[in-house]
Amino acid sequence: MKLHEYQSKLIFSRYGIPIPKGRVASTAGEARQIAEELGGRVVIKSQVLVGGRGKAGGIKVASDPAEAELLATQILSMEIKGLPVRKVLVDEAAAIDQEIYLGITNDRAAKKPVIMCSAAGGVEIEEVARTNPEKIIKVHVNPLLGIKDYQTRDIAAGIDLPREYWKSFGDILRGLWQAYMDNDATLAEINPLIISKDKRLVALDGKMLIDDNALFRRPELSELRDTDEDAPSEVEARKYGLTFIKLDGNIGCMVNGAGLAMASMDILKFFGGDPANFLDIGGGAGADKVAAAMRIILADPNVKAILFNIFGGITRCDEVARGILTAMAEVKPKVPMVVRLVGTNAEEGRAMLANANMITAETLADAAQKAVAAAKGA
Amino acid sequence: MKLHEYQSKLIFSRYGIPIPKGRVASTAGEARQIAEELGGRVVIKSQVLVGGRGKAGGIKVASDPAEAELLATQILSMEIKGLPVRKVLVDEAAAIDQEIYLGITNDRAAKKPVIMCSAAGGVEIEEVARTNPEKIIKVHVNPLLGIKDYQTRDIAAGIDLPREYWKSFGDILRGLWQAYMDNDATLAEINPLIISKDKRLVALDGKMLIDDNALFRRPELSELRDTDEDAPSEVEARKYGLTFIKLDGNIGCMVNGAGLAMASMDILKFFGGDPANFLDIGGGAGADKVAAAMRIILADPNVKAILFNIFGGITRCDEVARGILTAMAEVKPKVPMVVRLVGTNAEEGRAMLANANMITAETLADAAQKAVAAAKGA
Amino acid sequence: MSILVNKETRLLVQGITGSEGLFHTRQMVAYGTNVVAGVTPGKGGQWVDEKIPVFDSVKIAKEATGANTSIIFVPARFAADSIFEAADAGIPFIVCITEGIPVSDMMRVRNYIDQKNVRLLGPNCPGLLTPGEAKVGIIPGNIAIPGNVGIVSRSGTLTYEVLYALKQVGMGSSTTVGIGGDPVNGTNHIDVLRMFEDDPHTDKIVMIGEIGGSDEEKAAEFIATRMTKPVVGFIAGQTAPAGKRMGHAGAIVEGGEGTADAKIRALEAAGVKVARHPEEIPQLLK
Amino acid sequence: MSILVNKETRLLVQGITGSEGLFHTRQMVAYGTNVVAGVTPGKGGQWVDEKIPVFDSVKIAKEATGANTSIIFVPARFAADSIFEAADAGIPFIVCITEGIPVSDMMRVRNYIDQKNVRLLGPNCPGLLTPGEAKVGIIPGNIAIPGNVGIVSRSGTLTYEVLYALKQVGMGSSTTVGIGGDPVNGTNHIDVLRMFEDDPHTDKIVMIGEIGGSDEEKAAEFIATRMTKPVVGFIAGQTAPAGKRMGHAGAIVEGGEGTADAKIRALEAAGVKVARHPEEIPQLLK
Repeated sequence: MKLHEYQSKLIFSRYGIPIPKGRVASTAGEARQIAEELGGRVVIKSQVLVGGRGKAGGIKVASDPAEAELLATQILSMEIKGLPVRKVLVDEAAAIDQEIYLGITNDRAAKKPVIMCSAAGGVEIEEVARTNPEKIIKVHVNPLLGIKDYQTRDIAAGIDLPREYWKSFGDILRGLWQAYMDNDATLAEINPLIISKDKRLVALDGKMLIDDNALFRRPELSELRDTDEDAPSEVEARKYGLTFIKLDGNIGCMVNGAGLAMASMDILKFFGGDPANFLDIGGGAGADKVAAAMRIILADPNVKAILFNIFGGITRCDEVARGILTAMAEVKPKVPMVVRLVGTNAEEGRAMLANANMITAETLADAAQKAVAAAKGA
Repeated sequence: MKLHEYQSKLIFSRYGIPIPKGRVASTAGEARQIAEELGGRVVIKSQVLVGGRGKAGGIKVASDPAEAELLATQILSMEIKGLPVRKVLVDEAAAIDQEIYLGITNDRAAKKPVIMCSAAGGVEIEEVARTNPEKIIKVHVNPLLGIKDYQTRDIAAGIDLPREYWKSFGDILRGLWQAYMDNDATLAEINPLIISKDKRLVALDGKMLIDDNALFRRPELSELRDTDEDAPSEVEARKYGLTFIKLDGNIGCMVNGAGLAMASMDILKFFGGDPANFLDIGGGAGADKVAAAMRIILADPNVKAILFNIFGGITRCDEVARGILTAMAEVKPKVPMVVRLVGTNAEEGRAMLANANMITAETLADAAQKAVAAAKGA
Repeated sequence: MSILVNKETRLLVQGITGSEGLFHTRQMVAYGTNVVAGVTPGKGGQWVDEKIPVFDSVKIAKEATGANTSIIFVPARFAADSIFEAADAGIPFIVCITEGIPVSDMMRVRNYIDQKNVRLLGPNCPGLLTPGEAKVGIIPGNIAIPGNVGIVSRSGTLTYEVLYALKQVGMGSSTTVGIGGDPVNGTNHIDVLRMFEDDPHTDKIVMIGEIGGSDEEKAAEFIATRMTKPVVGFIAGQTAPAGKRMGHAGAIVEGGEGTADAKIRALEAAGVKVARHPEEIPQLLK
Repeated sequence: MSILVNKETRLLVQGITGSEGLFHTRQMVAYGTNVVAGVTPGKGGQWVDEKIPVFDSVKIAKEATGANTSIIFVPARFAADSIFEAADAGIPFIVCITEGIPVSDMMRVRNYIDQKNVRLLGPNCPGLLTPGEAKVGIIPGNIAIPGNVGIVSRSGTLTYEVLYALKQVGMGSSTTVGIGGDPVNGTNHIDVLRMFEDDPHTDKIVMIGEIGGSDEEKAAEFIATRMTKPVVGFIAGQTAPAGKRMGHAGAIVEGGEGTADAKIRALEAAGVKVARHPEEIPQLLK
């Protein structure tokens, strides 16, 4: 789960990390009022869950409240990478001496969180990672020990941070670590962490990703989820515990298991087709879940055919067939459907679908080829 | 540092451990008032930092407020093992079905905290430890991991706790663990943890010891220290960073280093003497500290002679000599003093004391024998 | 004939009285797996199907039954505790089926058990199957026959697909191992490849990977430098969208690794024949 | 000629610019110890006495100077961090002089470094001395001469007393090791006894213990079963008051162990000659 910049920075500030004065606004009027309260120059920052806001014109500096209102009006009417801007953060503008990158994420190979830091922060950090990886310090933290003070010093020394900032940098890094651990984050990032002209370290931007699997023990974080920015079909899918990702093709896919779902999409492509979605109904899905999945697929007007590939294990093919029949009765789909059932209770499932006017297949290659043909013929 | 029962239980309750309703009182009137508020039968418990309060008559049950006042009057006028009772805890009386022992301490051999638990709790637990140690479950906790839920269940199963209490027991044990860790305790103990007649687990008594070395990061705990109950000389010694324990003999000892201090006491005994105290001035003690140590020794009227045994290392013998001279000028001691200085700047120290009318010695055995003779001669 | 599990396996089921645990215990018993004990805290003393004793803790169960392998079916929020319990009780091989365990839990688990002589398979995996000997997990037993092909896979149902395709042409498996798709898990491709290389009853190997991480790239290097047996590979996710990268940090940590193309290139460079779809695998094994 | 430290020791001093660190660094240098580096965070680039470079971190210091031993003089609240730093930087032998470290810090330290190939001596110890070769710690150099007696002790100044008594009769020490008196420390009696047993230049051993814990009892068992060289013992604290027991729990954990009498009995049963006071030790060694 992604958090907005303003949400991330609010969490950071609770861990003692200095952030600019500012607040979030939903209207240009609010933005003006916040600018008045702050006085002086402010930055108006679109709050959308994608990168590249600056380049897209979603971050602007205003010199007075009137300009703040004007810019907020503009930004609140933008779409960035397809996402409408519904909120802006109005922060006091900072005078920047240096931009540092500071982030924590999980290194799956090392099985440990890793702290990354570079004196060359700001928007160019990905370029630095590509071209000058040695300019990025990486320090792993043993999750059983937590961060050690000496590690904060090693990092400060590693980026040649002037010594007057070491203490403050250590406090910020310890705070970021604690925010990362306490919130089951998979990413906690400050970019840039600035040295201001008045000699302070300030987190100018913030980003957090939260482990969805840990939300059961972080109910206060679940409430921060911004569903506005997900496709409605993905929100609907999540409600039923389905993993659904919308794509641009025209063959809807319903598969059990993420690996098999990807392999099914791959084979469609291999035979010249184009998948309309990734959809994993998971293990042991019942008829309800299957029906919901089918409704979600059919809600996409691009879909010209559907491929069902179910390899019964925990999942029972007869349950899947029951779900398909339920959904068909309700939605009355007009697109051709190719179904392949193998494994647990496949016979029963096939028998149930015998009269449903579906195209059946024995092998995955056969099913894929039939689905591609059906989509083209339709 | 020892905490009182009422202080320990207050900490426990902050970690979700159920304790009886009740409050601490300094006067019999307050005790009566608390009894009135609680209604019903109450227990009046003397708050002194020694064991065996019950056997000494320091714990009594009152059936009404009037009796509570009477008993509080009695208990507040008691001395238990030499310690005056200055406070009583007035708790609602519990109806007890079973008494369980539950404690956490450090196992120095295992280098880990150890949880101990027995179905045979209450005052007899030490007897159980001696005679039926197998009735006490011991489970070590890895300090890098913390307590695991399965360990709480293993312990509950190990003492044959009825299953209806497992969840509540797990919560209590996790709370006790957290209280232990968060407060740098070296002991956190509930004895008894009762199963009440109305089927609840309640911590009827509580005890905590705090690691003195960790008080720098637990300032709120330092404030709980009850100096009323230490010998005034020990309080005075702590102020100067000296380790002092009063004993019953008549030869005062001032030594640098705990091991050497004990060895010096041992050798006095070996030659027929009797040490009046243990006193370690530590490493690198300056003249001030030495002077304070000497005043503390001389404040004991039993002292008939003093043995100074200083092996200079970090400690400089000339600094010690300066401290002795300062204190002598001030206190004008009338008892004979035997001094042995060896190691760093011993020559300078001896020269400074040459005119101080002290008995000097070369070896430890010589010094001890002279001190014993001096104490007997006096 | 196999790696990790066989006729000598004495299996303990953690979470045996839950609905998933019970269902799959029965499947495993029906397959012939020697399930010696179950654990459900608070239900010690009960019996499953009048055959399998249930205990309150792994420690007691192990002492009573000599279990040497454990399989975990408990819900995600309790799963890490169950792994710790099995590891601390001295179970040398632990299979965790549970999916949805927080990654921070798994990092603590890995950093702890790496100090011990314990192998963990999973979590979020289908377990493993030595056809004709033991089924420890949820791989349907009837889709596989004994044979000389070792299979290691990050995926569940995709693995079934491969087993099924092999069976159609009469090919069987020595052992099939599902390592699971979680970012932090107990056993990776290389661990299993090494065991297959050393197993006299495995002659050929199928390795099934997915996009994400760098496990397959490392496996490719291992195959190139250490393995003598032929390996056929398949990577799922060629058409998957680039996905939600973990901010700048993800890009920095994972670098260019993790795409299907990169994995396929690495495997092919290591001499692995890479199938274009799962049903091509049997002919590549010939 | 010695154990643990000798002419090959390349010593790094953590906390070199503090008053204690600086004082003892000079003493060690004066004795002839090869002090190659110091560490004080934030003071990297400075020099001590124009001879010893100061670095910001142990890692950098080790890379720059090849230090193979570290000694820690930092204040108690920072000491655990310094031990972690040295261990993580790969220093194989760490001596911690600092006293007053919270026991919970030391438990974390021990449970961590036990997984690594690191030996810790101390904390709250005087360090060690190989007369004529290296002084790593605060034992006064002038009270000891080279010889064939290995000394291991939980005490500081009491050890000096013994060294001094030996010197009076012309006896010298191969190495003298102060293990420190804290309840949780890095190296115990047995560890050092084993090294002396294996050291060709140590012929006799003096072991100095104290009341508390069960280290000496375990050492007695080790001496009885594994050692061929003669051991003379001394236990301080025969007249110490029973002391403030740690509630019921302390009694349960430590049982009957820990008294001076119990330790002396155990040692005598193991064939150790136990001195009645420190100055008896030289004649028992003859």
